Amino acid sequence: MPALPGVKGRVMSTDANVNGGGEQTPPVKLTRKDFVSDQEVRWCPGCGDYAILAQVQKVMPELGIKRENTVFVSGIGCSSRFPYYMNTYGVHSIHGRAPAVATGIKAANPELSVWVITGDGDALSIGGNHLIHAIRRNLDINIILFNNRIYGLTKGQYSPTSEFGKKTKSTPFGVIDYPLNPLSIALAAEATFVARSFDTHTNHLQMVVERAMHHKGVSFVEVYQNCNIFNDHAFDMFTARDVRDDRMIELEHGKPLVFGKEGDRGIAIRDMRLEVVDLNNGASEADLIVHNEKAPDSYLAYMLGRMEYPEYPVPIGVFRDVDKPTYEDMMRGQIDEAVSRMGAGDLDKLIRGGDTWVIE
Amino acid sequence: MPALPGVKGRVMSTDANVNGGGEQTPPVKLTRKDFVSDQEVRWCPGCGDYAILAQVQKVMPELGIKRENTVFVSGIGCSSRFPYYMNTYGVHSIHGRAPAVATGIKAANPELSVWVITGDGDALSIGGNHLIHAIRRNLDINIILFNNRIYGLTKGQYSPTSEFGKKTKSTPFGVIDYPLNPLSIALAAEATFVARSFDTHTNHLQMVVERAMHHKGVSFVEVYQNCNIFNDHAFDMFTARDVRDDRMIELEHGKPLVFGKEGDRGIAIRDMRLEVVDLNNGASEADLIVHNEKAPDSYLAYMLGRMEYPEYPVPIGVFRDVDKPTYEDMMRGQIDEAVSRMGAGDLDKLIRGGDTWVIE
Amino acid sequence: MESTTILNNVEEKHIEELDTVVIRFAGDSGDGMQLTGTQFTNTTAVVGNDISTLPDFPAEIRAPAGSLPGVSGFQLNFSSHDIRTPGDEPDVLVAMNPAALKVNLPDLQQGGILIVNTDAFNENNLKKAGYASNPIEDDSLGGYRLFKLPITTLVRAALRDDVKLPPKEIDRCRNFWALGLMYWLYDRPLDPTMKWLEAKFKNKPELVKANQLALKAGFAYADAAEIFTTHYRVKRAAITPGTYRNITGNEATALGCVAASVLAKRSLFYASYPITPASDILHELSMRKNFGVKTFQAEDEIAAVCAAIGSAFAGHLGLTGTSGPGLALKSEAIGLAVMTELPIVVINVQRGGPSTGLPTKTEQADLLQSMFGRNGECPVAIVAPATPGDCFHMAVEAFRIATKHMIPVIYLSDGYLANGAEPWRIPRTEDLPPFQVNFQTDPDGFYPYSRDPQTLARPWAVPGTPGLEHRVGGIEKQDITGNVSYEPENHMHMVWTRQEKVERIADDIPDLEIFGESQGRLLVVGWGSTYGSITSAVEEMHKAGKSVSSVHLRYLNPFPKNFGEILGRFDRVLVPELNMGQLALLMRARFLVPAISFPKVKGKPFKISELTDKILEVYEE
Amino acid sequence: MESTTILNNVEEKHIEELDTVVIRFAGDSGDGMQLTGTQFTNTTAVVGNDISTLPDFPAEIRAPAGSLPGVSGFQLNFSSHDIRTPGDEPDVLVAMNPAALKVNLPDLQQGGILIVNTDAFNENNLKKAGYASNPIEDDSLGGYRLFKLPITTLVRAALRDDVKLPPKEIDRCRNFWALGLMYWLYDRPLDPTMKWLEAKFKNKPELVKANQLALKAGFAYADAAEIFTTHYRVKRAAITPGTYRNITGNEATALGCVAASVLAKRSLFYASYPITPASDILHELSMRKNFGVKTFQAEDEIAAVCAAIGSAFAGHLGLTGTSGPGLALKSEAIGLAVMTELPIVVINVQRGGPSTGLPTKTEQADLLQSMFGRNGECPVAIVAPATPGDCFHMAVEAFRIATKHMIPVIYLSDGYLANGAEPWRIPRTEDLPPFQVNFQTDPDGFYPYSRDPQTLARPWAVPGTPGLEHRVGGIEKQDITGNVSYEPENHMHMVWTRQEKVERIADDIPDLEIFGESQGRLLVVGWGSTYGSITSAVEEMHKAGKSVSSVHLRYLNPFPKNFGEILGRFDRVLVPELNMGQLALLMRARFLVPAISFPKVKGKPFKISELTDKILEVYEE
Ligand SMILES: Cc1ncc(C[n+]2csc(CCOP(=O)(O)OP(=O)(O)O)c2C)c(N)n1
Ligand SMILES: Cc1ncc(C[n+]2csc(CCOP(=O)(O)OP(=O)(O)O)c2C)c(N)n1
Ligand code: SF4
Ligand code: SF4
Ligand SMILES: [Mg+2]
Ligand SMILES: [Mg+2]
Repeated sequence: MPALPGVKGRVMSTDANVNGGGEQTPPVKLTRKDFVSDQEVRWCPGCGDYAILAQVQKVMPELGIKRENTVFVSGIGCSSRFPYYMNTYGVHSIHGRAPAVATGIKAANPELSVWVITGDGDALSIGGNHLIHAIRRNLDINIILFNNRIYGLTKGQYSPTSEFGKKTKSTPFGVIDYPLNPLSIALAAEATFVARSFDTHTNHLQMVVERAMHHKGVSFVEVYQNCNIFNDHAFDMFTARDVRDDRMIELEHGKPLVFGKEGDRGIAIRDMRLEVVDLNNGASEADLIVHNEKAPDSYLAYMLGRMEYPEYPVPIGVFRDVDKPTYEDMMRGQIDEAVSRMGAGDLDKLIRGGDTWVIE
Repeated sequence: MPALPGVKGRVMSTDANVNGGGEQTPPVKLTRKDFVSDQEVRWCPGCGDYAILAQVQKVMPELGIKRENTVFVSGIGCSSRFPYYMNTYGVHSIHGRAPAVATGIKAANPELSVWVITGDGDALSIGGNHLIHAIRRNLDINIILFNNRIYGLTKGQYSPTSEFGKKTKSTPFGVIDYPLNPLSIALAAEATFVARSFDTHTNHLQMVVERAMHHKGVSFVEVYQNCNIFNDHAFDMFTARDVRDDRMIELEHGKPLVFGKEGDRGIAIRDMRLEVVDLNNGASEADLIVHNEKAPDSYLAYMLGRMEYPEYPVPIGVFRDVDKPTYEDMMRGQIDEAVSRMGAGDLDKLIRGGDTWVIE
Repeated sequence: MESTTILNNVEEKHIEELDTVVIRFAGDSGDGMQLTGTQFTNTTAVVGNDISTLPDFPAEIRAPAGSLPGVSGFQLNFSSHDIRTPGDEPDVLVAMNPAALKVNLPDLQQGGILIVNTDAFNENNLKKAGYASNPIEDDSLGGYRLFKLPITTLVRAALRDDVKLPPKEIDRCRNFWALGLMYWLYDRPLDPTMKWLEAKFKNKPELVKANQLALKAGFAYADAAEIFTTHYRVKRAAITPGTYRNITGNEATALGCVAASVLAKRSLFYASYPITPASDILHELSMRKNFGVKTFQAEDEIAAVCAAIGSAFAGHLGLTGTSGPGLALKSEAIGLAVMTELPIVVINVQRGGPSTGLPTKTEQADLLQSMFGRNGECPVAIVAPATPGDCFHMAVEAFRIATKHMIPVIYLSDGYLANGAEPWRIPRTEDLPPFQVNFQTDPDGFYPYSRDPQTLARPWAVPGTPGLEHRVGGIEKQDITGNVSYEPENHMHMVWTRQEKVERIADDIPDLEIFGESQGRLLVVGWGSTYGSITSAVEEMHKAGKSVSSVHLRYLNPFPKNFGEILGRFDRVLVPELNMGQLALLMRARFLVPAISFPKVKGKPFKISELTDKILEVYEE
Repeated sequence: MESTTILNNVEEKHIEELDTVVIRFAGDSGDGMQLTGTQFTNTTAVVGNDISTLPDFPAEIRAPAGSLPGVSGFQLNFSSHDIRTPGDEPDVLVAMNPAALKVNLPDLQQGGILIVNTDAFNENNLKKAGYASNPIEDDSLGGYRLFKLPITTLVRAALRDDVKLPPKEIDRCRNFWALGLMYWLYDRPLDPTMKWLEAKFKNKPELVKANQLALKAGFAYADAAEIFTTHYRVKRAAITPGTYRNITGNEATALGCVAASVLAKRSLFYASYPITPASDILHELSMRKNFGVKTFQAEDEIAAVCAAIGSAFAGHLGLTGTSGPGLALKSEAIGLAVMTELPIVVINVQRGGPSTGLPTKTEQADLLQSMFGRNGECPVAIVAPATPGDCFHMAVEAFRIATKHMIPVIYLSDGYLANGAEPWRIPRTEDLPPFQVNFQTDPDGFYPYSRDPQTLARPWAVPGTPGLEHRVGGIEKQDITGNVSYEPENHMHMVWTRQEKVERIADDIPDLEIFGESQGRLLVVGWGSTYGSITSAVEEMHKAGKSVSSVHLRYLNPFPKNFGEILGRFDRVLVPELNMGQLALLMRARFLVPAISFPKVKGKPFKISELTDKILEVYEE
């Protein structure tokens, strides 16, 4: 009988190329250019998406993944045009469904490096449910959410991350929905890797993308992205160069939470509330929370993720990075186990299963 | 021109009856029987749903809400049969969509007392997105999630709350999805009221349902419910009478977190982790966390909500109860504001809006 | 062999020859009627009769014991010639309690045999069944051959001494007692069931003993008791030689998909969200991991179809399955599969609609949804199995077409096929038509939307292949290059191309075969699960010497090439469907034939008699 | 008045009479072409011509300045007799940059007037537009009457001294310069635009001045310069007296829904998820809060329709709106509305499909999805406006039918109607047909599924009403009581009842009116947005003395009562649609007429010439 798919050698012939071109053999060193597709980029001049695209294209070769083993999956939105500009495999799917499409791709072929590019509407409005379920399953995929706090492609309606009271095309009297915090949602969905950066902070953005890539398991990255057409300056009040140091804080594993131009302020916890303390009067480094990406519980990440300007500095960096077995590995594991327990499937045996009788 | 709908007296004539039968006039005292419909209850003998139905029917009259001003909305599932058994208005909608249907009802007529009855699959699998959005909008509706950690109606597939590794009809080799924690999800979705109880703890269940009803804004209540056909004894290991005191903890606002038959154990926080401490050796009440439903941040509720047996006692009670303006009130507010600013809408003016010209 | 000895000592009693018998076992959900039915079926198969069976479960929610909604039934039809349906009206009804009687009596033939367990006809049960007076005491059952047996009492008596089991357990042997009785009545051997019991309860010897005793007791009772003067024999049927098994449509569908995976040498990826009556396919496939089958229980139907699309993009056989409401939810994403021209198969096990409808009942009302239920001009291929066994074959076909033509295929089963069972002649793997699935690997002159001249299929180029990096998506594509294009002429061309891809499948599927004369007065046209009843009805017409023929469509989009031409050869065309005339509408629009629709939308299959009556009416007009 | 004086001093130049002119303004997204077009439209309306306009936006994503996808156009057709379309091919093209020329030139009539801003034809822009050599230098434009004007330079010159604005701002006045030029060319007064500018920039006097100067400068330039020897006059058309405004389909749809709310005295609840080209309806309605309109931007389309259903259950006019992909997502929930028999209206502004398709282009390919895109037998009523102004009327109709017949209504607009504008004679509220919406209030003998003998509608009993407590849902209902029922006969009865409810709407809608002779050789059948082009084409046939008539369907389910009978009166039936023949399929199936489909699926409306050609072809055959 024919060779059994997905059994002999575990992964099916589709993967042959992957293994053939395998991670074993030292990867040919590629450059940024190798990841630039032939498609003309179609974002508004000045859009934050350009910066993010540039960083991703820059990081890719450094990560040494092959173009042919990389798939970018997106939904619908300005940000979701992203895959067209990457010279890799790509699926520009339908609105909100990218995590589900990516799940099918990764589960089918775990050797692939799978990336989900999505927007605040795509991921948190129509796609919210797929997002949390992809996260809880902990597939080894990297989800990058371009958060511009607006619906760009449809020309300016509010999104689930738009500020309360904001006037938009669909809310001339102001938004009356309370915004969602993407990090809170990801953590509540049991995310194993959660990070945040923003479009113009190139080095930091590169670092975060690399960390996400290296994390085995689902990686959720929120990137603040400026939509200069429909929601310009959305993040300036804390990302602007001159105020950044005082209004943002970069999380670093094992380091106390210090920020400010003079590095003279920090974050402490006092009877179950986070507090900004002044190291110049009263507080000392010892009082500060020491960041711990690896904390078994998601409490700390959850707390930090909820800090908002002006009450707190806005945190960026890696909030959480812990290890758990991935969905696709366990799926493969069950297949291996089944094969070793019952033997590779025999179709004749199978369809003869149950009571049979013979008519001569 | 005709009276303007939804403007004069703010709520439209549909509501006349509501006002007519209005909250002003002292409500006639009803009894449990008044809320029992003529439909034969169709759950398996021994199903936990019976107990929950009984408590809700018991509490209703005590809350003094009128049957005609009450609407029960559900999705699909065993639990979702609930509305048929309540002698009130009801919608047995489609799978996962109850929060959206309830949103339309409540926004249309804020005078109504609107209840959503849903299951762990209905609310967290197909309906997860509607759930989090209904919660973040903070409509004044009461959501009761019957969590039996299984798909009952479809006869025994695993649900988003099923335990990792569990063998079910659709997972003969064991579940490889990490379960969702309903409380974490609700809190991350900015819930203003979050509580938990279980089917056989009648008084506690009544208390929680009443609290939910009295809370102005969205109320999310998780109820552990035993499915004796497809997932029997799912909660016994901590809800069973003999072990309950040692394996569960009842949260009470303003009280330190103490539990155990002898009340000799408690919950403290030590470098960012919750810890079970023994009051007999070492720890004192002073070390314990004092529960605070009203905490402005959801940290504490989030932490407590993640305590699981056997590492921790399983918490029940009200985790969070804070006030925020409701969606329907703000919606009405904007309408009032618009009317007072622009005057009640005049159709002729409106359709003549913009540049016009006259042809003689 | 044991059975023969048993058979011998009953020779005194009168034996009557029958050629077809329809039996229905009915009782409470707890009474094990499905098991009883299956055992009778298997034994009957071994004896060499042709069989067709239909279980009738209670609605999804478990109802209280003894209540009407709690009634569970199992009907089987066995014969000495070949049959295609579970039969219209039972000749024999075994009713284990009042509710079972109430629900099933209306179907029993006048003068039919009615066996009741009198012990269950107490006050309480009668009330639950809504009987004012006890039907077996008043003479409301005059029209039937009623046998009143105190089965519970008899079972207890038979087991009392030799079995150490709690009373409850002992009572649960009732169904085997009844089975034994029926074995005597229809002259079946006991030992297949005896053996089955031994295997089944290997580690519970006490249960084996109890049930075997009950079985024998029932048999012996019938043999000894005066009440049964006659018993019946049904000769073995002339059945094509081979190895047979009983198979339900859902089992056959699942096996067919596994077979497709083996034949195509591609892993099967099944993404589904549970829904009645499709869930069993998920249960079945989730046990096939040693075939490399990957099953994914998605968070909803949309995620399921999207994951299937993703898996197809990655080179797997992408499969998703659901029922009507789920198909509605999948419609937008199926459009993505049409646009990206990826091969997925969408199983729709139709149930009563609209909306939640009648989840446990059968219906054929999703044909037009399958044809048109997507935005834009969005054609897909559609196939529909005709019998439980045919589900295996058509599942393989669905994947053969999807992968060869690079197109989504909708596979329309229904509740009747899904749960109905029939003996199925098991094919040998080497007899199955293998089919080639080739991935593009050569980067030379590769374009994602270049086309095969025959089929217009685009190449299947999967991630992991160097040099074939490309992007697909839901926005209109420029032909060949696959780049986004808003160009008017290209759009028209692509709309035409997607349509033409479907049309060309007609070159790749068998012509319709006519059952009966190739021309004449009346042609009956059917599709899907109505095959059995339509063919049986037409066969009766043949016996009656009427010029009636039938064709049965298993390929609905595109239609087989010779369909239009066949329609032209008959004076009248009748189209019985378990919907309001959906195929009829397509036929009238396509061929402008005055096809007469015969709709039935009651959650039940056609009775042969309903069809023969209608056929005659149209025939005589 | 100022304009007349201006008009006087140009009398020297030669004036030519025209009866119809088609102009297209084209430039970069940033060039304000939409504004220019609207101003020309309004002024032309005031002059008393009949007008029809069509904006042509770039695709959803903002493209880089000067690029081809960034081109924005606005076409208007004005005439001394009445017209119904924006015109096939422009007589005049104003191209503000190379990309605009590249994209629009193919449509310009041979010998047409072509006005270009030479300043924009630089190296860089030519490259972006993909021009190897400069088309206005080489003689590739020989076939047109090319006018090369250095508009930017001229504007700067004109404004230099009097205006204190940054250069960038000054250049942005280009479009008003071009507008002034066109006003001279077609003999229009300046002052409506002068006044408009004053109002528009009330608080920016410098902008008023700048643009007014530019406008006058353009006018004066044309007047003075030698290049224009002739200018044109288009007589006022004979238009029904009344007050007019320009209105787009989306505006009219929104206003119609508000009107329905006022007429029915019920609050309007609009639940929607943004999607092109339907989003403007949400934007429009969200500003109507002083009418008590509640707008809800849902998390997705499914939530939107479910919220609309909830609001209808609570007694509001439940409305949801979307485009094709969204309708696909709503299909399961629309089934719930059918089952619960609640009155909701579902607006579908159709766009190019399948899948994401061509989001900004027009198409009519969701008719069959609207008819059949749900599980089970699930009929709904369907209406479709014929013109932008008709959107107002049909929106009111949709709610009248939904509430009177207690049934969901799908309202099919499309991208062409949505963004296209026409002068609309404004109705007076008291002239609008009021319609009664009655809630049940009397508990006596109340049953949730009792039925009105005429319409079979069930009572609308809303929460808040004592004594009418009841439960509805998606499981099959027992008629009258509304209790859950799995009973076979009841299911058939309810399937029939839901179908019959739709059929009976036919008694409640106007008969079809025939344009042309009531019988003859060829009948052209259309629906929705093709009204203008079809009617114009048929009118040309009348002029040519051909026996061609047309009917236009605005009610698609059910069909108007006299439809079938009318079809019988013509030798041939032609059905032009912006799809592959969806209405044609329904007609063929229903009436067995050999209707000939004339499909166009290019994201664009029919040209009159395409239709006349096809009509003649079919006519002569
Ligand atoms: C089913 C469906 N509904 C709605 C739309 C319209 N739509 C396209 S993108 C989008 C939201 C875009 O916002 P976001 O996800 O934040 O992406 P951005 O454009 O801001 O990058 C919407 C509503 C669609 N394409 N498909
Ligand atoms: C669209 C759709 N998909 C699937 C189903 C099948 N279905 C009905 S209920 C259910 C899940 C029930 O589980 P849960 O929500 O936990 O409720 P329970 O029965 O356990 O109370 C499913 C999958 C359906 N009715 N509709
Ligand atoms: S609309 Fe906003 S998000 Fe979209 S491309 Fe333009 S700037 Fe970027
Ligand atoms: S299946 Fe489980 S949840 Fe459903 S009614 Fe029975 S016991 Fe209750
Ligand atoms: Mg966005
Ligand atoms: Mg459950």
